[in-house]
Amino acid sequence: MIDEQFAIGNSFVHRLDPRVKIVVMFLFSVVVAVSTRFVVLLSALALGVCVTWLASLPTKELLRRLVPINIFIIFIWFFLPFTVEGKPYFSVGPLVGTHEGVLYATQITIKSNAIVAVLIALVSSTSILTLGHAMHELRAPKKIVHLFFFTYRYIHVIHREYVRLLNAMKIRGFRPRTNMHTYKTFAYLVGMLLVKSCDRAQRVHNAMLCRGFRGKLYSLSEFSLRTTDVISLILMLLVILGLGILEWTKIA
Amino acid sequence: MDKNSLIINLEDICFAYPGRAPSLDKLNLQFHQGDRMGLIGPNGSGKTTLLHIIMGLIKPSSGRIEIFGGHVEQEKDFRMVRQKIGFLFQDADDQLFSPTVLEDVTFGPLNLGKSQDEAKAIARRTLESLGLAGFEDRITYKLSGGEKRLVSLATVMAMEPEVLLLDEPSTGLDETTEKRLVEILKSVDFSYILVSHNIDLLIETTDYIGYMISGDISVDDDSIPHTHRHMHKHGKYAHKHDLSLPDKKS
Amino acid sequence: MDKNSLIINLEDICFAYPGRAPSLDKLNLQFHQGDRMGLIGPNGSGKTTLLHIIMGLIKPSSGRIEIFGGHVEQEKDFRMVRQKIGFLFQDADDQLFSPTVLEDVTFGPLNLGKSQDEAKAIARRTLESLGLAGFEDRITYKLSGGEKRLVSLATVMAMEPEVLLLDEPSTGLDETTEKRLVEILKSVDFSYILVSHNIDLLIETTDYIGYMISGDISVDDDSIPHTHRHMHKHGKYAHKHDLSLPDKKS
Amino acid sequence: MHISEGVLSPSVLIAGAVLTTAGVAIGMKRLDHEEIPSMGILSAAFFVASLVHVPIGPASVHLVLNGLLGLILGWKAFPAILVGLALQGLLFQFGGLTTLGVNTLNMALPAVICYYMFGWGMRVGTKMPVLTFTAFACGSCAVLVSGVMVGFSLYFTGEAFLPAAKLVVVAHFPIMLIEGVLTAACALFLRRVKPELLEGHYVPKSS
Ligand SMILES: Nc1ncnc2c1ncn2[C@@H]1O[C@H](COP(=O)(O)OP(=O)(O)OP(=O)(O)O)[C@@H](O)[C@H]1O
Ligand SMILES: Nc1ncnc2c1ncn2[C@@H]1O[C@H](COP(=O)(O)OP(=O)(O)OP(=O)(O)O)[C@@H](O)[C@H]1O
Ligand SMILES: [Mg+2]
Ligand SMILES: [Mg+2]
Repeated sequence: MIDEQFAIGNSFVHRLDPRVKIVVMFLFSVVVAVSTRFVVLLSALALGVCVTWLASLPTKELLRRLVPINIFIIFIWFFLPFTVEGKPYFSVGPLVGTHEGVLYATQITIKSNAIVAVLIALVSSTSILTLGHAMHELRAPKKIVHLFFFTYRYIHVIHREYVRLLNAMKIRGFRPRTNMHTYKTFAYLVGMLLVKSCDRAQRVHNAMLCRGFRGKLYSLSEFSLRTTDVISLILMLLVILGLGILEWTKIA
Repeated sequence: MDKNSLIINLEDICFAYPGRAPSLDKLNLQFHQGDRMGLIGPNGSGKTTLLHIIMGLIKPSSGRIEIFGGHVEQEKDFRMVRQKIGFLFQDADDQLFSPTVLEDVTFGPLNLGKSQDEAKAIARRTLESLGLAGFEDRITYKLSGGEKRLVSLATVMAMEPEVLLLDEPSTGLDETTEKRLVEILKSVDFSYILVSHNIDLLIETTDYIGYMISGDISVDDDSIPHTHRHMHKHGKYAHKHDLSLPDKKS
Repeated sequence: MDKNSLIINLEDICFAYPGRAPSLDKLNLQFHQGDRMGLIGPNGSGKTTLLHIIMGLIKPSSGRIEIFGGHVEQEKDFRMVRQKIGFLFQDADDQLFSPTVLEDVTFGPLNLGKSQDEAKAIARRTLESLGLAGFEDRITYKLSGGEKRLVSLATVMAMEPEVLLLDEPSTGLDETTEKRLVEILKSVDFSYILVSHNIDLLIETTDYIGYMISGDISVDDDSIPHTHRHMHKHGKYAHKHDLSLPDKKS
Repeated sequence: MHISEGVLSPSVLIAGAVLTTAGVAIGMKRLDHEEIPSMGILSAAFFVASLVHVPIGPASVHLVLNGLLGLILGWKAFPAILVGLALQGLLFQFGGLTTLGVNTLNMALPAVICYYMFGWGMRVGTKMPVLTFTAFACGSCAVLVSGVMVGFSLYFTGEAFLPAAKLVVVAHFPIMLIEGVLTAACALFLRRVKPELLEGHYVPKSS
């Protein structure tokens, strides 16, 4: 479950400098999130599709990953068309959907998918560890970066412990149902995970002390910008700038 | 059920963890009522995987599993399997999740639909039979490694299974606890499959040994009696092959 | 420092975990340069506790610790100790906390004030000496159990210690990896204390064995060479005491 | 509940980001460099716990546990949740960068509020019934406040979201109950097994 399928690959996007990817993804997300014009949003979506294509990600998996956000979007579709005031457009029973409402919901749908497509293409194509190192290079607070590393490192260990406990329950005939026995059992499971993690924290701390730990953490990371990275960065920045200009000057 | 009826019958089982080389590769296994089988093999040869397949914790990609004469495939088929086959995990000492020993041992019987009182009675009986009487209210988390292992065994035995699968039950145990485990295994009249890296343990507790290598088992029945003679220092310490060889005084 | 100088000298060490019976009880230990000491004893006899005391991870309630001739007591005294004594933990996942192997192996040297480049050079050299060249960029959590153990050893050796403390380094390893570990231990010229439940391993890798029981050690030096003769089934399988006895062909 | 990218208005996004930054800064200030490994491991435990699905009738919900997290971590809940959500975003695409602030705030602020409101019930010497009650209240209130905050995030984006916002809050009611029960049972477990965890001594520090 906690694997990074998309990080494996050797496309143009995979080889981009992770710092470039983060910067581009950040600016793109911000510009699109605040945009409202359809020209801008549609171009953004087109751009999103392009980047995912460039990253040559498996389509089925890609669509699967778009499901979570779109559940929320569908939820919104049940409301917005009816609650935004404006010209009546269609009706379902006593409810009247407005033209403006439908446009608003469409706008949100496009925005969401465009942003997440770019997120998947640029960020999920990078291993999480590389991203952590890139964040460090981009001067993210050190404490946060290290917290991120440790959390990520031990998610796997603790997840394995969790699966082990779950299997131990299963082989003893446990079936989750809606009852107190089930909730109590899950509470014990969570409690046990926390207790074990605490002990592990103690042991890891000891191991670090034995290796001379005095509160200072290090990261080894060296990225070097290649020409293609610089060119892509400039190109992408221009495109994002273009989107911004399109949004605020209302030309075209 | 007659003595030698087939309990576990695996045919051409294949399994691979995602993105890995196959862990089990067209594996066949016949296990009969009354058998005490040992299983040995290098790290990563698929021993644990095999036991997980039998318990239905992972599903094979191909092949056929028959247990107690019936074909098992779905999760609900395996529910029955798990009542009749008890499984002691490789890391048995971290499979306890309840605050107290009694709660942990009653967990299985309760899931099988026993009442609280029945479950407690079973738990007490099981604990006693393993020499753990008086452990009921101990906090599982605070037990020592060896005690945890024995309590884990109790949690499994409380389900009153007909067969036991034991995945390296003796790792990390000292000789005393290991000996106690061996005594328990010898005294119960379960059929079992015992995985271990310790050949002496296997020789002592099992009737025949399967050798697992890269996802398949070869059972070698021509156990050739042979003689070693050796000499070593530290003769004063009790040491494992002294205990494990019934005919050492020959 | 001459060959037989006293490295670790523990006098009357007592220690108890809060609310427990004493784990160490007036323990005395003398460990000299060049010694290869084995330590065996039942679960809970205090072996791990003893190693933690030496590393200063827990503080004794009474008694005197001298390491490399100096009295150590404060946290800052132990900083020096930890540079010279390497400690291999029981669980490799505790020891490998960095994302990649290289980062983990350089962690120690960096803490000792080495520059990034020096640290990397040391790490590469250490990995290579353990046959782990090419592992630099592997993700630690994706290593197999045996690889994790060997990389853990590399992280400790990269600190270039003079003494190693090894807490059950072979649990859960198969014979191949165990043998590799034994080869490594035999080839390095460290002094070390090795804790294990496996007497064969201890006999092969250490010069003398301490027996720990309820918080105290008794060292028995009169290793009496003696002969066993025994016979057993399954002679076809490679088995441990074949490998572990240098004079088995006698 | 996570709010997807592209839904909220810029002002809500900015407010969320600013407040989260402040919360994380406070949390990080209380966190020594030395404690970071331990905190990371504990955050990982909460991350894994939040993957647990518990059945409720025919459906199943995953745990939030921000009440329990608040009880144990206090202000440090902010960085823990921030990192947890970032990882969820990266691994499962549950959220993105622009909503990270709001989503963190919606989960972490209730955790901190509940810590101040109910944390006293976990201290040494409180009676079992008191402990059970405060833990239950903590678990359920944290989820309720989260639900209300998600509702307000939507409402502040536009009046048109009001009915959706109300439904979001209502949808949190059954989860509240489950979280309350689980938090209480978990607190009782920890009290018996490792009480120091509830009393703030969960991270090793060298003397
Ligand atoms: N959860 C997992 N995810 C991916 N690969 C796994 C997992 N568990 C085991 N494997 C791999 O499957 C193979 C078989 O593993 P298995 O645990 O069955 O071996 P084993 O014979 O039990 O070894 P050991 O003696 O170390 O217990 C190994 O290559 C191992 O790396
Ligand atoms: N963190 C702890 N808190 C309380 N008691 C502990 C703790 N660690 C160990 N003990 C207890 O201290 C005693 C000595 O434990 P220790 O771990 O040193 O034994 P050991 O010889 O290493 O055993 P093993 O062979 O199982 O590793 C045991 O009784 C154990 O229960
Ligand atoms: Mg195994
Ligand atoms: Mg130990």
